[in-house]
Order: sequence, then structure tokens, then C-alpha cells
Amino acid sequence: MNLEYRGTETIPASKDAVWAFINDPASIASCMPDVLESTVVDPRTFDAVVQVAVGPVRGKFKFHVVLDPQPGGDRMNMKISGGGFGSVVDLDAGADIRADGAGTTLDWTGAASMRGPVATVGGRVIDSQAKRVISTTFANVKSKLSPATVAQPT
Amino acid sequence: MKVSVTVNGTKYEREVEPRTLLAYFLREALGLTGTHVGCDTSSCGVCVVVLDGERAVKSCTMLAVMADGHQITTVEGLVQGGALHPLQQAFWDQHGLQCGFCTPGMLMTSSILLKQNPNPSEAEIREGLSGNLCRCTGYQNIVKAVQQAAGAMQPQPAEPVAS
Amino acid sequence: MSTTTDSTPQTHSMGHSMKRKEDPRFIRGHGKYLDDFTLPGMVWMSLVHSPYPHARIVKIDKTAALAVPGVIAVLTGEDLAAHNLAWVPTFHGYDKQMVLAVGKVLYQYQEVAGVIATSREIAQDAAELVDVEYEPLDPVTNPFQSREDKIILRDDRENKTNHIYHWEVGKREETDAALAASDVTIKERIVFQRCHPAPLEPCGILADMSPNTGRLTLYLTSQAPHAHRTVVSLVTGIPEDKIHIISPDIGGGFGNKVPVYPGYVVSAAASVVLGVPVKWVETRTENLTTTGFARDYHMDVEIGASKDGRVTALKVATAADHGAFDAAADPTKYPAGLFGIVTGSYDFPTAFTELDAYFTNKAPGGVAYRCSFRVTEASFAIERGMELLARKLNMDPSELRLKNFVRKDQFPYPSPLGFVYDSGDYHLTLRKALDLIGYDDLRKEQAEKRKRGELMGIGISTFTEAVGAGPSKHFDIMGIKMFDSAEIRVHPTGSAILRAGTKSQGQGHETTWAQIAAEELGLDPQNIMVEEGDTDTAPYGLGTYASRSTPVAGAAIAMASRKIREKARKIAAHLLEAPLDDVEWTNYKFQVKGQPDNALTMQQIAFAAYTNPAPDSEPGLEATFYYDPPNLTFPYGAYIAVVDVDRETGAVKVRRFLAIDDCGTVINPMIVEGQIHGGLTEGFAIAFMQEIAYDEQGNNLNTNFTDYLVPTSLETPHWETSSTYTPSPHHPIGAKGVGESPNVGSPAAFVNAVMDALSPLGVTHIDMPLTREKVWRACRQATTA
Amino acid sequence: MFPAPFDYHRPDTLDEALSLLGQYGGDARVLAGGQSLIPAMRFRLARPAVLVDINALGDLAYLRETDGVLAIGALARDAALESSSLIESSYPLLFDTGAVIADPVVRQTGTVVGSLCHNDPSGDWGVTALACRAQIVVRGKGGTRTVPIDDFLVDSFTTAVGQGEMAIEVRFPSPKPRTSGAYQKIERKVGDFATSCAAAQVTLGDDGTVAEIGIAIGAAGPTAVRVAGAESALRGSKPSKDAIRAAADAARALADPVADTRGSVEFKKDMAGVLVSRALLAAFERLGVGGLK
Repeated sequence: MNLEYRGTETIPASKDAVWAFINDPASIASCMPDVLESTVVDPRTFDAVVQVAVGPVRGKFKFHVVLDPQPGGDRMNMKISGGGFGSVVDLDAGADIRADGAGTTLDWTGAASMRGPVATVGGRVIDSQAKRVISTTFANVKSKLSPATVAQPT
Repeated sequence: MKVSVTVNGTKYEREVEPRTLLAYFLREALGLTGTHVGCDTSSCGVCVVVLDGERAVKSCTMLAVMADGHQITTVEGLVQGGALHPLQQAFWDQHGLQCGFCTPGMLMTSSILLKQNPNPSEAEIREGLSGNLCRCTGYQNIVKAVQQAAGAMQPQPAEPVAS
Repeated sequence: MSTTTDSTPQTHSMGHSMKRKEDPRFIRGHGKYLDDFTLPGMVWMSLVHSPYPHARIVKIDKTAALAVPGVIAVLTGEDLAAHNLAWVPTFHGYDKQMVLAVGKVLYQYQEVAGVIATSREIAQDAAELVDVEYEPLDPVTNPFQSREDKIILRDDRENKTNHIYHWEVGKREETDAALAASDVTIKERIVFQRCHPAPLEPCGILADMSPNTGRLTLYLTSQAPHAHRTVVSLVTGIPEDKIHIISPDIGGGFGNKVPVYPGYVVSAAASVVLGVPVKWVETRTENLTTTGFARDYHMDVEIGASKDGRVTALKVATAADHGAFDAAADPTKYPAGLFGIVTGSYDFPTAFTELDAYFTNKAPGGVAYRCSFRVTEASFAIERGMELLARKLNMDPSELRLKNFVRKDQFPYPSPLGFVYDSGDYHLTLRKALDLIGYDDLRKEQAEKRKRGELMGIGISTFTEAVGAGPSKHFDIMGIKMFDSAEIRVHPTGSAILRAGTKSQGQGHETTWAQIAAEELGLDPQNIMVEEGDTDTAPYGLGTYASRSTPVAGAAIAMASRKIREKARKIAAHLLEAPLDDVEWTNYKFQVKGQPDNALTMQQIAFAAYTNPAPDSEPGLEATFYYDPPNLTFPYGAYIAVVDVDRETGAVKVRRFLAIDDCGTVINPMIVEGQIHGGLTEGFAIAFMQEIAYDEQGNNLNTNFTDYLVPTSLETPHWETSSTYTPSPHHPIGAKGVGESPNVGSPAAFVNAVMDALSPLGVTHIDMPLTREKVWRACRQATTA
Repeated sequence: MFPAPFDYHRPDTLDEALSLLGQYGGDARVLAGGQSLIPAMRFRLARPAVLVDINALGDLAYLRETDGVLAIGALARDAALESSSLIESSYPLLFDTGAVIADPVVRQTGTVVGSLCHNDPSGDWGVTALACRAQIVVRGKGGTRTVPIDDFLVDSFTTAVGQGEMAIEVRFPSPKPRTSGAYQKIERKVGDFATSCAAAQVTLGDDGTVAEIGIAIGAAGPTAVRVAGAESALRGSKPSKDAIRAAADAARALADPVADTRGSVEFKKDMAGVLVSRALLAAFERLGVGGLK
């Protein structure tokens, strides 16, 4: 089954800062929700193990994430492929960024496709989970780049 | 975990994993293979047994440990004193079975149906059996069988008093 | 010329609704199905499946699975290849199929590895841990995409094409010319969707290689145990005497339990290698996603007719989706089964049909799901086509049918596509149906309702089936002729044991076979024990599917009985001290001609066969008969459905359904009626609910009973049934077979009824299943158009 | 198919259950009827480390009406509503709902509160609870709180029940005089989740206008959802064809379903409207207000 999501984040940081942030696998990995462990493979790739916990569904999904920055610095594509429960989940996410006054607007879209028992039995569960992973990731990009967060000692 | 359960009037104690499904406990730990398994989604009802004489349950959707301390009736427990239960007799009389795989579940669900509604209409029987699938009979003769059993199980009217 | 009557004769043992002899064990929960067998030391097998429909296998890592305590082995395609078992021949031997994937997977849920462990739970735990790395490939999900050959699915085959074969029968040019010359033609693409027999008992095996005897015993959910024994021997090289197949009670088959599946092969191989009994029982998901699907025919149907509604020609061109392997369960010489029955009950002057089969990234199969090979698809095509033609001619569909039926004086009727129909009276049967349902009144009611904008429909289907494969000059499977067999031994005290090469899956053979033999022998059917399914004891037969049991094995039983009777007559002559020619079988006894008081019962003869045999004959009283039918039989029927459609939600209510079947001589009316109820219910399910659909990515969307919809008692309509009786002239007892007629005939009646209901909206065709959404969409488009 | 291994506890008291839930936190799931949980575990979609089986808490198996509230305990089975004459006579919406959930065997074991806690987007009880403005009683170590249904249904399969807490009761306000309701559901067959479903409950004032109204739809978003626009289309006005049409249109506009084997977004949105309309018609009809078709 295929599912599509979209959303917008307005980030109080410069376009350059946002672009640099989303080009860094470690930064993006830090924005994914419920990451149990992540490993940066190369400057464009990281692996993450995500704890899925929604309603009755609990388990670990392994994701392989490849960043694909588009020439011009206005768009980042992300290919996330993963699996668990004998199933496969692929997420294709993309974000258009543009300067918006002092800040940056990030328009994101995500499409998830699923295969295996997860899709046919747990489709309704995974739908919300896939949406949450994508939307939370971009929401976290915003919060990590917001001054309050940036200012906080880590 | 230890499970102590009374099945068809006999008390059994067995050691099981918590994840053991009641259907497999009955079939494999107790050897009562009349209770079948036909799906993984609680859809087909070939595994229905009766819990504490009052509820029909899909035993593939119940853990054996949940039955601890309870009474279970399976299809093997329907015969009383060597005599067929009126439902068993009626399924035979009315050709209410073909391959026989759904039959135990149908019988057990019907037994609770008649307990709760001793004189059901055709529509009520069709509604009451709609948690049990049958692939062979088209249900029509099953409905007739339940009707026959309902008739047979009615309390006999008192002898008319001679005036 | 055939003779049709309104009632079947009740004789000594035939025509009686005898209660079933098999039921006492089933109603007590004492049936013994595959999963009820356990053996000491038994272990379990669980399969690993591919989530991808088309992918290269990069690597398979068994480490984690093997580390689970209780895991005995993890088998992959490479492991099987070492035993030459990675691939096995398909049903008719024209193709081969993977047992466990080698190199790449070709459909979603394809078997990739088998895990053997000490419990079912552990086997499943470990199966999850088999780590398979895939490199996904683009999938091919329908025959039209497949035939472009842009993606070649089977790199193992010499011909680099997805096209499997072309088949045709009839006169192409003559048909084209007749269509071109017709006053009126219709043409429609009619899709018979992929569906699945889904018996409630899943498929399974318990394989037991005994080191003591060197024999491999397979407890198997098998509709054809002997054929399976031969196949196992041919594939493995194990001598056939070392293979023992026991097909126990079967919880429904409907064609699903005819083929050999990878789970069987892996389990048997594991038992041979490990020396312990191995059991595998498929999950419902495995059942629906990997084992024999049915149909998936995309049929372009053209019919020509004169202005006054006389049909002139029929042409049907089909694209068949066979999935990843050509594993269709059809007789060897009939790659499209008996699709040639597509001219149906109508006297077409000429006809032509052709079919092309293609590989796709879908599960293999193509089983005869409650139908004689591909007869359901053919019947649906012609019965939908006739409905479309009636609409186009603005003619009542019953009138069009009555006008074009093969007449009873035309039997035996040679059809333009090569069959010789044995008998029937189509006019009589349809007229009886119209009369019983009150057709004229229903049409009046419909006219009233249409004035009020209500959608009511009446649908007719008058199908003819071809069953009972079949005559050995035409029919074989991997070279084995499609005869069937019976062996009867009459015991000294006049009871008997009857063994047949068939295998009941609910059809009631233990009862009906006894009735046939009892009728022929004058014995009590209660005292004839019927046994099937054990290859060590039963005579060789091709099994039970395609409505062949009564036409073939039923005939063998009658013929074996007659052989016994002939021997018994000699004993009778000896006992009656009469010349053989003076001894006749009258009133279920042997008597000296014209002397009813000078008679002996079969029971008396049986005793004598062991205690006082005729001097010139062997003692004992038994016979075996292998029956090679001279022709198929052609059961037929007239079905009428009445529906109401809720245009707001697309919901269809089947208000009435009448089925009149003619299956020739009836052995047991109760069982025949039960078969019809069941078949109608499956036809109803196919028309409205059941489908194995794949999305464009090749994902199977109907993988368990939450999405593969089996109707419950609540959705299932109340069935009205009746009969006519036209005995088959060539069958020893005149019987034709019935189990599948209702499933073959009814889908078109339902769809025709819904299309009739929607006709005021201009809707002419919707493909099955007629879901609420499809009907809603049709209503809505009509309303907005 | 078999669940992955887990630890199992069957507490004898509510306090013990809460203490176990507190102890195991997110690793624990409450097992009541188990009719959704156990199949999910068999498919290994659900892998709770610990199950806390509350079936021994027989005290929670109640269905009682007191002080203007119908209280349904956490162990009351769906079938208890079907067989209750109180529900049949006084709570038509609940009676309707109870008769179409899952299948008649599953209903003998499935629980109302468990279904609410499971919060399947296509579940039935959330829809009816919204229309009735039910409240859920949630207990934790820190005490008991009562959560309005609107706040209870947080997201798909997610409710306001926190870690270490348990929903112990659902409360339906007893209908005032001149109140009725109805439940409408489209399912492909018995036992299927809803393709679309709608609940409506209306109270008529002395003047024949709609005094109180509750309308909700299911299988139309992440959770059951109140159709506020439909409620305001009717509240304070006399029942009319136009108002019902407006309510149905509001439902169509609000519905945000997911396409699946049950149907497309387009179909499900339209069915939300059709079913809201039919639920309202049935409710009004039960109040003796006809002629609205």
C-alpha cells in the first residue's frame, strides 16, 4: 500500500544553516524519533534502528537512509528503506527550502510504501507511524535550529 | 506456567508457555483434536469452544493461561451418557456438514446460541452463526439443523389434564 | 434425443436421501485431519517468505536463526539444489517451479527458506531471524504488461519471453466472416478475477522417512494421492513402492489440494535428510498467497446475431495470467482446460477461441476451483455475453436463450469447438425455472419499480458444463491417463469393502459410493464400507476434482459391481442348479427365469462364494475395475437471481435465487442439494466479494480472511433449488456430476441480475467482484453523466 | 501463527494490576478480551514484553445505570449490551452499535472499554462514545481521572491512558426524555472493520427543535471524529431535509479516510455523508419524526 504525507515547517534560521544541517547525516539522524542507535556510514548515508511503538505494535525497524541533495541547494531528497516484522517499508521524503524573511520555510512531502504482513494486517497502524516518523523528523529539524534549542547547553 | 483447567468435566494440569494458544493446548497438550484451527485472524471460528458453560470463544484468540481455573467444553464433550447432543443429531439429520472441518465450531457456537435464545428465528440463527465460516454447506442446512435442535430441546409441554 | 423427467427414480439404494455414513465421527469431533496426526520425535517446519514480488537474492544469512535453541536446520534453495530438489516439474510437466527461491524471487510471499525446529513456535521464531538481503527489481503485475516483454521474468528459460503458449480451437476465418456479416454484434472484455479456493483446512504434510522400512510415508492434504505418489517417485527417484501416501479426512479442497507445493517438498526432503518426521501446516496467509489460485482470465468476448436474435458466431480471445510459473492444473493436452465449452448451451453455427498465457510476478497456480478445468471462466464469458446480446437486441434474455438453445433432438450434439454434448433438454429446464420463480410477475414488478426509480434486477444463467475428465484418448496428466478405479470385496456374510482411487473432501463418497454398489449388488449400503486416500490399499486413481468422481469413479464402482454380479450369477446357477442362461438378476435377486420363488440374494451367494464355490470358478467374490469413460458428461442448469440495488451505497441484496440443476441420475438427493447450496455460496462469494488482487507494485492485497472475504451465514442468500433429470446415455448409471455446476453457473446469474438492475442507468458491464464501491461508482457516473 | 514470547501476569486486584502496569511501563499491555491484541501478537505486529491479564477482576464486569449515568466496566463484554433489556429499551444507539461490532462470537469476549483503548481508526465504540459524549474513567497510582471522550481519543491506536494507568470504566450519560439515536455501518461482511460508520444521538426539546445532538463518524481519519459542523447544522432547529443534507455534507467534508481494500477515499467520504444522513433519519424516526427522506 502507498501513503502520502506533506507538511510545512517555518524555521527561524538562515537557509544556509538549514541546508547545512539537513546535509549532515548525524544531524538528521538526531531528528528521527525513537532512534535506538544510528551509524553514519558515509557523508550521505546512515543506518538507524527505530523503536516502533504505536498501540499494540511494538518492535524494531531497521532503516537505511540515503541523503540526495539536489543541485542548487533548494531541495533535499531522502530515501529511507527499511524493514522489520518480515515486512518492508520504503519512505521517499523530500524537502524544498526557501528563504522566508529572516527564517527559512521547509515544505516537505513523504510517500511511504509497504510490503508484507505489515501492509496487509497492520496498514492502519503503520500509516500513522510512518506519518509520525516523517513529520516528527522535520519538526525536530525546526526545533533543533530554533534559537532556544541552539542556545541551550548540550 | 502451570495451567489447571477442567475440560469436558475432566481436570487437567499442564505446564505451558504463556504464549500457547488455547486451541493448540487443547489439541496438542490434551489430544482433543476436534477443535480445529483455520485462520490466524480470529475470522473463521473453526476453533470455537465454550468457556464456563456460558460463552463461545475462539480458542485461537485466547491464551491457554487465560483458561486457568476455568471450565472448557469442546465438541468432544457434547455427547452426554453416550447420547448425541440434539445439535449433533440435527447436523447429521439435516446434512448440516460436508467436510466436517467447521462442524465442531458450528456446534459449539450453536450450543450457546440456543442457550441464550432457545427458540430462534432463521434470521437470528443466521446472525448468531455469522462468526463461524463454512465453505461447503452454504449454511442453509446448518440453519435447519439448529432449528431442529431448538425444537428437540424445547421443554416438553405438560400432559393435558383430563377434565 | 434424450429423455428428461421431473423426478429421479427411487430404487433399492439410489435416489434416497440416505444420511451420511461419515458424519458420526465428524459431529463428535473425531474426524482425523492432517494436523491431527502426530508421530514420536516429530519436528516442525516453518517457511520464510519474500516481501518482494521480484528481487534478486543477494544473500541469505542463517546464523541468527540457527542460534535459536531448538532449531535443527535451515534449508535454502541452494541446500535443495544439492539434492536436485531446488526445482520440480509443474503440474503437467511443461514448466518447472522453484521449491525454495534460487537466484531471485518471482512473487511476493515466495518461499525462500525452510526452518526445522522442535516446536511450531520456535520454527516461527527462527524463521523471522533468517536474514535475506534482496535487490528489488521492477515487477510485472498483469498479462498485458507481461506481453510487452520489457521485463523478462524467467531468465532460467531458453525463450526470453514472458509468453508461455498460444492455444486455439475452432474456425478463425469462418468466425470472423460470420461476425462481420452479422446484423448485430457485441464485444466486451470480461475479466474473471483471480480468486482462491481457500478451504477452511489449510494444506499440510507430515513426512515420515522410516529408517526401519526405508519407506517414506506422507500424510498429505491430497485430492489425488496416487498421482502425488507417482510425482514424488519421479521427482526424487525413490521407488514408488517405498512411498506411502495417506490422505486423511480433508477439510475442503475445491481444487486447492490438487497441486504439489514447496512446503510439501521441503518437509519431505527434511524428513529424508534428518530421519525424523517433519510436519508443516500452512498458515492462512501462506494458503492465500502461495498455493493454487484460480481464474485470472481476461476474455474478449464477441457474439454475432441476426436481427431477430439468432446467434451466428462466437469468438473469445483470452489473456491468461499464470503467475511466476506455468503451474496451471489442466490436463496435458488441454492447456486451457475445457475452455472450449464456451459456446455453452447455444447452437452456434461457428465459433473460434484462442488463448495466450503469460508469466507475471504473481503466485503460480490456475487450479480448477470448484469447476471442471476452466469451465467456470468459459461459462461466465458466454452467459455474460448472451446477456449483453439480449440487451443490445432489446430482447428478453430468457427469450434469447430459448431461441438459441441446442434442441433436445440434437443430442448427441457436436459443438463447433469439438465437444459432443451427451444429453439434455435446455428448453424444459429453463421453462421450469421461469415458471417456478414467477418470471413474468417479477418483470412486472421490475417495471413498476423502475417507474419509481428503484433498481431491481433479474439475471439468468443457463450454463452447460463439461465434466468427468476423461477419456484416455484425450485426457492425461503427465502421461497418466485420467481413468479411475474401484475395488470391491464382498465378505462371506454379505457385507463389503469398497475402495476407490478418488478422495472425498466433503462430497460424501462414503455414502454415495456405498449407495451405487448397494444398488448394483442388492446389498445394504450401511454394510458397505468405503475407503479412499491410502495408496497402499486403494486402487490407482487420479483423484477427486473437476467433478470427475461420480462420472469416472462412480462408473468404475458400478462396473466393478457388475463384474461381481456376473461372477455371482455363475455361483447362483450352480446353487440353483440351473443353466447359466436361465439365471437372471431381477428385483435385486438371482432367480431362475420366471420363477421368483426360486431365487437367491447376493448375501446368500456371497456366503456360498466362500463356502460352496462353483466347481469351475475361483472362490471369493471381489472385483476391480478401471473405468475409462467414453466421453465427458454434460450437466447443465438454469439459474435465476433477483436483486435489489441501493444506489446510494452500491449495496446489492440478493432477494431470491433459484437453481435448477440437471445432473442426470441422482444417487442421493440430499447430498446433491447440499453440493448445490455450497457451490452457489462460493459463486455468490466470487460475484460479490472474493478476489486475490495485486497492486501495481506487486503486493498481494488479500492475504488472510480479513481481506479475502468468505461470506458468512448473514450475507449468504437463502437458496431455492429444483431439478430436472436427464440421465447420461453413456454413463453406467446415468449420473453426470454436480459439485461444481452451481459455482460454474451462478456468478453470471448474479452479475446479469445486477447489470439488469443498473440497465436504466445505461450500465452494461462491471467486472467481478461487484463491490459496493464499484456499483456505487457506476450509479454515480450514470447520475452525473 | 504464534505470539513471540512474553511474561504473563494475572492480578487478582485492580491495585495489583496498576502496580504491575507501573512496574513494567511501556513494556506492558493490558489484556482484557484480547480480540484485537492476540491476533496482532500472532502476526508479531504486537510484541509486548508483559501482558497484564485483568480477566480475574470480575468486579469490573458491570453494566449499571445510576444517577443518570450508564457505567460500563472494563470487563463488560460487547455481548452484554446486546442481551441487556435496559440497553435495548433506553440506549438505542448503544444497542445498535453492540450488535454490529466484529462478529457474534468475538463479541462474547471483546470488551467495550478495551475497544476504546485500542482506538482503531475503524473501530465502532469511539464513534458512538463521541456521539453520546461519553467519559472514560482512568485510574493510575496517582488516583482516578475522568477524561471526556473527545480528549481520550488522541491518535490512531493512541489514547489519553498514560503509562502505569488503566481505563476502568466508560460512562454514557443516560438519555434525557425525547432522546434517540442510531448507528450505521458499512462493512464488507460480518467481522470486517467498518468501511465507513456513523453514530447520531438527538434530543428534542418541547418545541420540537433539536436541543442536543451528537454526530460522529469512523474510518474517516486517525480516530473516530465528531462532526461538529453537522451538529451545528441541526442544533436549535427543527429536523428538516435540508438540515440533514447539510449534516451529511459536513461529514463528507470532514472525513479524511485512508484508501484500502475497503474502498477509495472518494467512496468512503461519500459514505460518511450517506451514513450520517441515515443515522439521523433513523434517530428521528425512532422519535416519531418522519417525512424527512
